[in-house]
Amino acid sequence: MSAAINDIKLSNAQIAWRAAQDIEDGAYVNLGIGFPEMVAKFQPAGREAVFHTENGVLGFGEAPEAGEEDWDLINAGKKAITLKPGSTFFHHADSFAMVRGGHLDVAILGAYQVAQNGDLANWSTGKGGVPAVGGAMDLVHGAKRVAVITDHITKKGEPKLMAACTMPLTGVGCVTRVYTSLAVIDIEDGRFVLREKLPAIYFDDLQAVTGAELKVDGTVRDLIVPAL
Amino acid sequence: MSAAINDIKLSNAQIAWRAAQDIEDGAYVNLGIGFPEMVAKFQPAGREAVFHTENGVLGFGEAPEAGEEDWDLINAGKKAITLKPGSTFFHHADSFAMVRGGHLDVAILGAYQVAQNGDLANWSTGKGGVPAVGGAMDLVHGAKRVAVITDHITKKGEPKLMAACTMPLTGVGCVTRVYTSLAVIDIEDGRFVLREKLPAIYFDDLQAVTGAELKVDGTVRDLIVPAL
Amino acid sequence: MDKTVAALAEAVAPIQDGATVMIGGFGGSGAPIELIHALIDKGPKDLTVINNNAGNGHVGIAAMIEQGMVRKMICSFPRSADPKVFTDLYLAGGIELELVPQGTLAERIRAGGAGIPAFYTPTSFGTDLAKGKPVAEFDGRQYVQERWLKADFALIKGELGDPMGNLTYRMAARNFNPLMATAAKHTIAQVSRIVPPGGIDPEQVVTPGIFVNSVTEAAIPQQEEILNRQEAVYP
Amino acid sequence: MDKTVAALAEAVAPIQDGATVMIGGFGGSGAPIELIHALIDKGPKDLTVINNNAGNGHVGIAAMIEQGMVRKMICSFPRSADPKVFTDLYLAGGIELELVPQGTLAERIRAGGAGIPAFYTPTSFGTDLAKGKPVAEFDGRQYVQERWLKADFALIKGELGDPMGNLTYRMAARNFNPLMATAAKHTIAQVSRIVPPGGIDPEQVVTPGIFVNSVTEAAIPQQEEILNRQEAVYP
Repeated sequence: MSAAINDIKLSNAQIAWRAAQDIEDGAYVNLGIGFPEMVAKFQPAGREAVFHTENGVLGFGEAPEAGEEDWDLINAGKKAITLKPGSTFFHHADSFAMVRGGHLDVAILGAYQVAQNGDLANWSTGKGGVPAVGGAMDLVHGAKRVAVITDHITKKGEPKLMAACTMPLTGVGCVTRVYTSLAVIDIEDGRFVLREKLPAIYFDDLQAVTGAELKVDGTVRDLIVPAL
Repeated sequence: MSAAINDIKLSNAQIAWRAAQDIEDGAYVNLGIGFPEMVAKFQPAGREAVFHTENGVLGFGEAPEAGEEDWDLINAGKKAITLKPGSTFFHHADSFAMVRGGHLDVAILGAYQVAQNGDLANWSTGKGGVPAVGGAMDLVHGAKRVAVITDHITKKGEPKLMAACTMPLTGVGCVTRVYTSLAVIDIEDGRFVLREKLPAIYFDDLQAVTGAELKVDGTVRDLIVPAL
Repeated sequence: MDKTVAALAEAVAPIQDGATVMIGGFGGSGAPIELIHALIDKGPKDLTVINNNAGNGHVGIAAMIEQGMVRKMICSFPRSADPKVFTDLYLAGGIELELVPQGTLAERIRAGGAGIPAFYTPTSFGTDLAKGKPVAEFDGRQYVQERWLKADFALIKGELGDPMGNLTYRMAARNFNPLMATAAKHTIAQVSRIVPPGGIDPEQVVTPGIFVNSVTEAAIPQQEEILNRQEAVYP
Repeated sequence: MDKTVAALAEAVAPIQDGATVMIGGFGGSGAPIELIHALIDKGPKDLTVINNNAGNGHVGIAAMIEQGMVRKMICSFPRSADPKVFTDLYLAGGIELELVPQGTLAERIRAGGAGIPAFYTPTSFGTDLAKGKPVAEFDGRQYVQERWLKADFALIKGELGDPMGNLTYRMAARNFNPLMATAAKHTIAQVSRIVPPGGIDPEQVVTPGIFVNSVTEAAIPQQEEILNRQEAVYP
């Protein structure tokens, strides 16, 4: 079945596209380093979010052309960025005041595992090496809405949506929505609630690759995204 | 004896002058509202302190000419001030970070009572009315050196330097030096230590108007100030 | 994104009876007089007002108190050149007062904006103002635990503002304004001039727009100090 | 008052073995490379270094580690494009690591500068990084108690500086620099240009001089990112 899932599942760009559709015009948004950064590219026409990067910039734009980088102007992933009119700079304490103080509308992060109670594990596999946490633990307790974008299963085919996380936690009960390569799932009252799934996957097959019960509460819509 | 003391005692300007002699060049200094503000006028030649006002200005200068006031540019006493080159503005949290974080070299405050253990009472007589505290409780726990300038006795002739304060405290064990109208007294190990006294007053007479024992530790110098 | 609002009345329209309202300024410096007077025109009652002071003369916060709009003041210094309105009402038992040391007031507001529910400060330890508050020892010194302070609304005064809500302040009028902007659910700014996005150098913005909900222009703002010298009365 | 110091070597001269040193910057942005390299020339050992990261390539903090100067790193993200120097030493047990969430790191430093010995944050509650720390409930939510962070020295990078120690920063190079300036006993700043007192608009000063002990000019500062693309090695 895993093979079939790999045939139908959404690409990272498509997952990012779907997450972008839920961001309102004028929302203040922090995108995690790496894959979540793609969300910025897929804002619906007519909507413009204001992007926050925890190293102290609000309202930044796209990457500059190669060779045009100013290395004093970077994002949390240490990639060069550009400014849009109305952007601002501030120090790290003010930046995390925005985060911790509940001023961001949305934070979108990657995940190793998400549990049905909203616990998130995305900073350490717990297997040694050099641990690094960055701003993830702050972001999950700050934004009004904490969403995860992730493959539905690991490369080995194991569930990433779990009854309980087995890896070290980033935050407790913090995630409210998960955009996966197969489905859109809300976390409500300690349960995964299925909101959308790919038309090509049966509910039972989706349940089989999910580590906890998928509750259905109302219509499950088709998860339809453009080719990207 | 009270009458005699009133004949010889220093004026407020003279007390302020004496306090000003202990402020080093380049010191960061906060002067309490009212009488302590006079200290700024008496900096010794060749020394220039940087004055802090808790409403968010560092490095301010003298009052402007009447009619030249800008009411966005005031001190903690709500009096109009002027700027000197190198002055800066900041918000109240940053201002009290300077205070509480130990960045000021000296704070000079008035007092209702000072106790031999360094307790200060200067915000409330405890007799009702409208209480008001301002920044006094912050200042006494912030500056590296907290000094008091005060008449040695009340208008009724009662001691202001006490075994223990009877009025509501501003801070516990915070004062390290008291400049009075009769003497300069350090607070060390819970005792008043007499450093200087007016040549015209006998030690016993000074002790008689002081509410706790005056310890002598080394030379007691003459307190000599210019006519002001 | 356009957070500008044309009329002062529209800006303060969301403020209802019973709201907690932070009001910027230290004395008259940085006091958003036009917003306060627009709020008096609207007339909500039973407000809790957070400001360093408790008004002066018969304009601004003093006028709010005089109009019977304020149930409680949270402030550090309810004395001034002419604090008669507050003083008389307070001594008559007609208004509550929570007295907070000035630096603690600033830090509690900052904590409210920064998601810090409590912190420890040396300020007020051993005094009447620490009564009933938890204390703790760190590194051999005693500290008082203080809680964050938040509000439903903040009325603040800036110098420049843009449609994103970015603000600058004029000289010492900065004081509590940038802190209060962060600690209210809904922050309303009056500014002397609205400039286009990008009209404020990103490095000179003091309050980033994320903290601001609406911006209204009051081009030549009144100064409480001058109004009081003119013995002005509002309304 | 003149806090300017002519030579980088003179600026870092007070830093001795065993010192705790905050170093500004987020990755290469805002990293005071010239001061760090001057410190490598001096060569104190057994340092505790506080920075968001743990160096990259073979310059800056990575070079300090490579030279055996660092006993312990306090940081949030000791990974980077090329963190080999730290990684190898850490995995070999040759360097200690205290891992702190980035916002908590910033707030602990701010608390150190602001005289707040401890505060509560939701960050890290229920995670391995909260182990052993006091927790408390406020308004029905759980929080972790964190302690202030202070240092003997801070090495920071500004854009403009004046003889009073007033500083501005360039774009996102601000990051941890203004915070660290407040939290060290002795703060050493390198700036791209020293201007006379009054040469910075008082409203545009980001770090008031009260937090700064010395200012040195490094007119065309090096960027760690560019040095690493050139595969530079220091010394």
